[in-house]
Amino acid sequence: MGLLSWLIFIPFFTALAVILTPQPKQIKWVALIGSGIHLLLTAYTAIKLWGVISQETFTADVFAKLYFTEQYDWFKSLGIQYMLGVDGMSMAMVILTSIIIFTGVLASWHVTERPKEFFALLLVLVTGVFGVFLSFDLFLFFMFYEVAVLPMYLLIGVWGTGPKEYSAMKLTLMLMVGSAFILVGLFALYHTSGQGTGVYSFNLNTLASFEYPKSMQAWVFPMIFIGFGILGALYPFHTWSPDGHASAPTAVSMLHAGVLMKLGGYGALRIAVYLLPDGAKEWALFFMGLTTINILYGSFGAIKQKDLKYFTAYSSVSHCGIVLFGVATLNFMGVKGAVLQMFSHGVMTGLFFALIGMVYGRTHTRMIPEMGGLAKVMPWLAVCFYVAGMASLGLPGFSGFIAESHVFIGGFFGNAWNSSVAMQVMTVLATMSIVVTAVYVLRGLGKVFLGPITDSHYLSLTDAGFTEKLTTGILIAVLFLVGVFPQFLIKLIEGSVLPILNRLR
Amino acid sequence: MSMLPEIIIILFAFLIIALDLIFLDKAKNYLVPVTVVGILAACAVLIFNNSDTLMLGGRFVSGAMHLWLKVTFLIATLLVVILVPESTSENLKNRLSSVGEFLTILLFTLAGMMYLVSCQDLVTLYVSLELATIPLMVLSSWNRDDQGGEGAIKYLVIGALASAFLLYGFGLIYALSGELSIPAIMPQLTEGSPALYLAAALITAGIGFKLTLFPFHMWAPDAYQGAPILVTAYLSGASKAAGLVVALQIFYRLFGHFIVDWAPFVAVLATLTMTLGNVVAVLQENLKRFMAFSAISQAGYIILGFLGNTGADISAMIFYMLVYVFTNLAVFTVLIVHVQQTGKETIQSLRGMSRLNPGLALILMIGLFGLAGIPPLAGFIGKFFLFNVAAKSGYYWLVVLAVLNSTVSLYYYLRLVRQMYIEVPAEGDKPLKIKPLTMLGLGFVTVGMLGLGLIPYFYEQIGRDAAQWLAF
Amino acid sequence: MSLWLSENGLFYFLTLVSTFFAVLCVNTRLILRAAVYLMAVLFFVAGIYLRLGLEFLAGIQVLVYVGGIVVVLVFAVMLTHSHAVKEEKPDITRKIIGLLTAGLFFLGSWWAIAQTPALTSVSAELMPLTTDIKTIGRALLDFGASGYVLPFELVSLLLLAVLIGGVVIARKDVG
Amino acid sequence: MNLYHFIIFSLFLFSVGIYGVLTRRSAVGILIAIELMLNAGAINLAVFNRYLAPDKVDGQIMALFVMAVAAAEVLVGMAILIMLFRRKKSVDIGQLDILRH
Amino acid sequence: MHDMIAYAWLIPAFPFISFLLIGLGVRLYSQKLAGIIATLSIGASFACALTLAITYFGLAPDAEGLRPTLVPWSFIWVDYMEGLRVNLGILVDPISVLLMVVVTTVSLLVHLYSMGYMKGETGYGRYFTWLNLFTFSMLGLVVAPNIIQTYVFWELVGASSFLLIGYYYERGAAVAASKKAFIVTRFADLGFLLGIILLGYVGYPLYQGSGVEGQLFDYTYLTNPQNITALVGTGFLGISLLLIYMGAAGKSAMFPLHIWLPDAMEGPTPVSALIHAATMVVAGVYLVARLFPLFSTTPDVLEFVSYVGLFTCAFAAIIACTQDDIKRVLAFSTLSQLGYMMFALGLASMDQPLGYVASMFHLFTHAFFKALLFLGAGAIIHAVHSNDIWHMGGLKKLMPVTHLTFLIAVLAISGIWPFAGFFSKDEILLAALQGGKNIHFIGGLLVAGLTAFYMARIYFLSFWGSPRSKGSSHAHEAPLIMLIPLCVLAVLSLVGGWVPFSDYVTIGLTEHQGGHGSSIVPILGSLVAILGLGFSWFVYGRGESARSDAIAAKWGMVFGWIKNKFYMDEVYQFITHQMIFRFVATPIAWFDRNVVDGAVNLTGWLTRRASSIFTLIQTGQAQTYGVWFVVGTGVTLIMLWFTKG
Repeated sequence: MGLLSWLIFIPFFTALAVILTPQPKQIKWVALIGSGIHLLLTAYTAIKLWGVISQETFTADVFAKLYFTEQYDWFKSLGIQYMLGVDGMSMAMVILTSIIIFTGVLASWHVTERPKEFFALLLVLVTGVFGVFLSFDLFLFFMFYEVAVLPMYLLIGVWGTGPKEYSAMKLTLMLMVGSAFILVGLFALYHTSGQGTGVYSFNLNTLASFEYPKSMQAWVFPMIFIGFGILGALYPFHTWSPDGHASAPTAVSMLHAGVLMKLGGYGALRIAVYLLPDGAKEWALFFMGLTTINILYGSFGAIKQKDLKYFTAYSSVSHCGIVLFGVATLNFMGVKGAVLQMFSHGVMTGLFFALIGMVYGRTHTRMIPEMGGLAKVMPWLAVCFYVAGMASLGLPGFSGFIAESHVFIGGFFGNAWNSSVAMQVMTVLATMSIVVTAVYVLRGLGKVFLGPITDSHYLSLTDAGFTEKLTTGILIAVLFLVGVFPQFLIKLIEGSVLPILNRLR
Repeated sequence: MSMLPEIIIILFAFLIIALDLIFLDKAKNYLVPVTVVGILAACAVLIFNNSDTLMLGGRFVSGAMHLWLKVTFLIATLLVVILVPESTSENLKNRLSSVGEFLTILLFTLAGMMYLVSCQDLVTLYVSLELATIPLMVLSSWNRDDQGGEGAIKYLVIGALASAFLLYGFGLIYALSGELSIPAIMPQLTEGSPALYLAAALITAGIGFKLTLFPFHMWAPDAYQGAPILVTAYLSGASKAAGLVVALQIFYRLFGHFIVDWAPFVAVLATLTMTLGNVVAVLQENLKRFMAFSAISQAGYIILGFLGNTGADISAMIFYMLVYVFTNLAVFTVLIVHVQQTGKETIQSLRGMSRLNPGLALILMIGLFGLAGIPPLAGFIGKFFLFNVAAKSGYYWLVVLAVLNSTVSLYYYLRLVRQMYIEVPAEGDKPLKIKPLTMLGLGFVTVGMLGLGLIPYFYEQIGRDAAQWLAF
Repeated sequence: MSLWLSENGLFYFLTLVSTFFAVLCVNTRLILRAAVYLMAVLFFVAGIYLRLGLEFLAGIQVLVYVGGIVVVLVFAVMLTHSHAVKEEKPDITRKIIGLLTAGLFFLGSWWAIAQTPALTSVSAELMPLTTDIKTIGRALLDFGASGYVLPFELVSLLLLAVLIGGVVIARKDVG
Repeated sequence: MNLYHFIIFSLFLFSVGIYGVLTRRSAVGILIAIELMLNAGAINLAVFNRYLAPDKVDGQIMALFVMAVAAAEVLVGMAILIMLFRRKKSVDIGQLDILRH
Repeated sequence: MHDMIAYAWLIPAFPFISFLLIGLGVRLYSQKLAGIIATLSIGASFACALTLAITYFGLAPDAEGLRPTLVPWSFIWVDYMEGLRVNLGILVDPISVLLMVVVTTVSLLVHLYSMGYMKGETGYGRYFTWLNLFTFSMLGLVVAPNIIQTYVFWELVGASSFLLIGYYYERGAAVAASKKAFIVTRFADLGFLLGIILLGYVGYPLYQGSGVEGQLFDYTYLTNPQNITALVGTGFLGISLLLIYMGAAGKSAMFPLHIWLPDAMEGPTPVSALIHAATMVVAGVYLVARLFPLFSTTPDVLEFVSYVGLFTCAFAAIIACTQDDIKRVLAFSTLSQLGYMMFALGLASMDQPLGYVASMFHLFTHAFFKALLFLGAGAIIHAVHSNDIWHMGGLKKLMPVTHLTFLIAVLAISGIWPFAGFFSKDEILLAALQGGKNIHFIGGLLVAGLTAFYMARIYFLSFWGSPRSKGSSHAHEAPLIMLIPLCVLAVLSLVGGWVPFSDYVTIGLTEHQGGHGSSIVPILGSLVAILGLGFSWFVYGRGESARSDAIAAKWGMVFGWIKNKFYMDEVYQFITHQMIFRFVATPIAWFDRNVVDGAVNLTGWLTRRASSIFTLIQTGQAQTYGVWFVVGTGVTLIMLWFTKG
């Protein structure tokens, strides 16, 4: 079992361990230790990778350079391999997921109803996510992708609140429809390149070596992009996200909004743009328009939301719109910004949902009008909410600004294949979202935390406990570190983004 | 002597009937173990001295490929036989009566199916097909109640109709080729005369009945619902596998090179079967009828394999059939235990099962996800390869439809999961007790569901054998 | 008149009569009468076989079909007291649909068969039969390439299985 | 009478059998119609053997087996009908529609 | 001495370290200690700033009298593209040193003052943490070597002012004010960001070819002449500078975006003193000054800047005369003085840099006397417990020191001879005259008069006459710790004017005190100031308020308009709440819930509908199944035949 296989299967073994632990009290500790070990291993891999990447230069190559690869034949007759590898982009995502699962376990410290199944399913979900980020054989990629989607149904259905069955069902079905489009795209790629070169294989780089005909790219690219876009909350397909997040328990919506929605962006970039450059050039403008709506629509939608979770869900729709917007710019800074935004928004939403979970745990209501003046009672949570809010509206000093500035500058600089005026108009529209974001963030925080205390028995509420302080502390530290010293992450990502852009030319 | 497995099965059938007659009640609880031993013996013989042989002057052929199909039948029957004791314990509501006869007839149909695989001429094909179908009509009215009778009658009427059509088709094939043995017919059928297409249509009707394809599937829901759940399991498992074997024999070996230009028709047939099966299953309440429609939709997925004509396509179908048998019988095992012990057949009756017996609920859930095609289960990998065949022959629209269908199927499978995991058990429900044999069966099946997909040996081996079989 | 006395006049007579009885058998409302008409049809078909020179087949036809199956059908009619009750009028729509389906099927198939030269252009006169009852017997039990011993055994299994099953189903509930 | 006439004769019998199956109210009537259809198949086989391959005997043998199978079908049909009759005192196929939708 | 420049990064570092120290740890243990540490850190950075100023200005200016711009220290922060690298660092040049000195001095004094003013407040530690954060971000903004770092700290300054305005978060008004401030400045920052991006987009192709060391966004690159001529060629420079000016206008509360400043008075008075008098609001002026070489190449933009400045100056002065709340008056006066600075900058050009020097000089002097005014007002409010000037009165005897320092500040701002205001305002008017901009000259003159009038008004109403409320009757002198800063500022307001400003801070050769009309301007200015003071004494001086009510009654409707700040707040309120929220946000929320969500639910409903239809096929009649069977075969035959192809 190589290093990367361990990275994928540690959560799975922890899940098994969780199932086998006798007393319920120990369960959360086992889960925590598991995810802790994983965090350490991720850190080790990241440093090791950083050591390698910082020496290399990536300007020329056209294929993704992979490190610590593991390659075993699986279904030889169909050219399917168990192929794992890591490059800058997937390493960043693995770091993000590892942090989110660690804090997610911490945030669900008080899950009392059937904790064994809860933690097991959560860890299985994360195994799927790690699998996606580390696998470079499209069959394996698709397999892990669906493994990541399915536990959501049970997690939301059993432990959720509000119309949980409805939103769990809607979420699962829409994501499965998404995977339907991706599957067809995969087949198109597999067979076209197979007939073309005679070599049938699902390996990403072998598929990339074939020059797909333009006509085929014209219909396969949108299909794959929309397939991933559904998970990445692309405009018309985002409706599952508000309901899904509102009904999901804290850790699940942390993982989902924080990590799973990034799968969409990652997949769109890694498969759609990487393998089908001409399709990307043709459709970039269309999707850029769609994502601009996505950004503004999400932020305007969040202004009038009554429920705190819907509020954050719409905000994450808007921020995920920025991710896909970055991808659609097909410009070096834009794409790099998209990956940065994936990372930074992942941490931000994780923090937001963790905090909402903590507030909900105390006030037992998520309705903004019902709450007010909580800062007096929970100063720590209020400060953390403020940091999360400021980070999400892109205050410099936090990772939000780095990512958004990349995307907006990239969008403005445009690319060689689309009319730069159209792109600039769209970028200006998208940049306006920073103002609208500021409006709804401050409105929301103002109503919940500031002003006089509305409800007398809120006075008795307690401030954050140790685990909560640890969770929020870690997440804020990450936001702050990336915000102030982004070079580590930028250098990590640049290496993997360059080949994608070189292929466009 | 490569006909040994079939002979063992038949001998054990007579052994059972003899034991039942001589020892009457005393032998009651020995019958099932003997049958299991018989089937396992047949399995052992089949697997361990499997060499390509021709017997009876070419009338009976047995090779590597046939091994896989026969193993599918044997396993399907074994898993049903294992569950017989579940249905015959005293305190049950609708207990299975006259177990001896039941097992004998089961073994006879099994023998019929195995001969179906190895037959080389139309007469044996027809007779073994009837041997594999008619006794099932008897079995489906074993409960001797109104529903059983009605289901059996419908099964009989449509079954007879189908066998008459099949017969008439074979007659026309005989007329056009003058031959009855399959290897001899293929070279004769050169140009596609209207009579040949009439024969093809008639035979397709016969196969459609057996495989429950769209216009010919009407009997299935009622027959599945009427029959005792044990027989329903057998019908949806082994009988459908037999249907596939007949289809393979005829479409590939009889009509051989015609299959290529039938692809559009097969595509339409697959779409209709899948869509109807899935869409109607959405609102079903009765478990058996629900599984009937699920089986119909699965048949729709399987015939996707007929869109291609290379070895890989056949291996995709056979692999998926093996996986389908494992997954379907995993689901049925749990349903059988549930239906027999609670007597209720509605989906609501599954309520809160995850709290009462988590193990069973988990296996049922894994089975349902297998049917819906969720990784890492073999169901997903099987479906992936089937869609791969359809994509290879350029039917991308069909792949989209197929995957959307499996999403709809996920919806109604999740209805069961919802009842088990999300709903609270009704008061008064007691946890179900499982016999050790069933436990063994469940373990075997679960390992099968996971192993078949992840371990590449099975698919690769079937692929090699299929290529070699086509050349036969 | 020469039509009737000529070589194939007998054929025409036999086929016409059997079709007449077949139509009657399907339309009578008394089940017992339908069984009798079926017997008549089978007899005349046996006549056709004789005329074609297939004596053994004609004998078996009479023995199995008329002697066995029709008798079983009569048993069925008696045991289900269908002979007493007159089958009530089937509603007209069911008849029309049945007629339409059967008629369309007939015409469709006829069109298909008529278009195929291999079947229509076969010469009318009958070649002398070189096979007789011995060849049928040998072929039936021959182990070789052209033998049918396998289906022979399988049919016996089928009948046995059906017998056992039938008994279990139809017996009074001994439990 | 040449082969073509025989085929049409057996086809007609077959179609009458279909008509019988689809319209008879009594289940026994349906069994009778099924026998008719199967017999039409047997005729078909016999006639093809006689006209197209007089030196071989395959068609007749298949016809024999068809008769045996037809016998089996009738037996099963009778058994089920008797069981049904005992319980419902009627064998009208129209009333047998508890299992639907 | 030289090493002091190398350690310039200590200046912003001190407040940052103390911010982290207090914020995370100290304030939880002892509030008082937090205050002390905060003040000490600002003191240390003040000391560094002073020594830096001395060493820097000690260096001999180069040939044309320009002082060197040095970037002693910087580290790579973000690497957008190979040409677009942004690093954070320190830039030392005349205006940045000037600003550093101003910011640190005022911040130190405000810290000292706050230790007294905020004593006993619950959030004492929190207050000092945010104050340190603010000082750090302001210093960061001032020393920024490139435009991106300016933007970064621009936002941080906006965020910390948001926190400080919303200090009394339990009061709804404070929360609303802080939110309004942040959103308005954020809107302006949008323009600023777009301006930067456009500048980058335009400049990048030129930069790439030129192979110049240093990065595109660095000021050293942007301000050196041959790059500028290249940039001018692109034609987009005007638009991007206009956008950047929009950011500056938002921060310095120029006319359309001024609404947040009066409301910002909700924050504690020392905050207003520091942020809304001396430092933050000046950032806009500083930015324009920093990019002045670029601005000078687009005269129409400068023209626009000057007219907006002038209008704001007049507009604010008129409103200030009618306000009752002492802090609102001071806020509008700041607006008006900012207007002065802006339009002075607008007048200047590379070859006539007097306006630039005058604006900087006025910034320098205004910081001190406006801070003094605010702190004085704070002392009064602290004593009288009310902001309304009509509750004050007769404090001359009760609070002698405050009275004296307040008087000095009033005289300074009115532009009376020995005080700082006179010199800086005089230079601005001189620059206007020399620049041939007569409208600005006359406007400036009139506003000077108005300034004198409304300042004298609040002076007379609060200190002269008899105490008009219980609070003011037994007001007592502010504690010593609050008085020291007042006195220091008073001295600075006095001395500030005499500093030979132009030979320190200048953009090109200026002949100081030269040029025509340099003599009549001071006379005219003082005359107008004295006139204003006299008129105000005439109206308010003698204690009874009858005369003021009479004027108010006579002007009636106009007076009402002006008092309500020309209903600008209501207009904005209408735009945001009615227009945006009601016609955009709610429809989108509704649209999302019903239409987009509805479409998804529709597919679910359709499937169930189809399911109920298809189940009807299973009629239960065996013979119907037979019909389906036979018809199915027929259809199969037809399909097979026609797809034979």
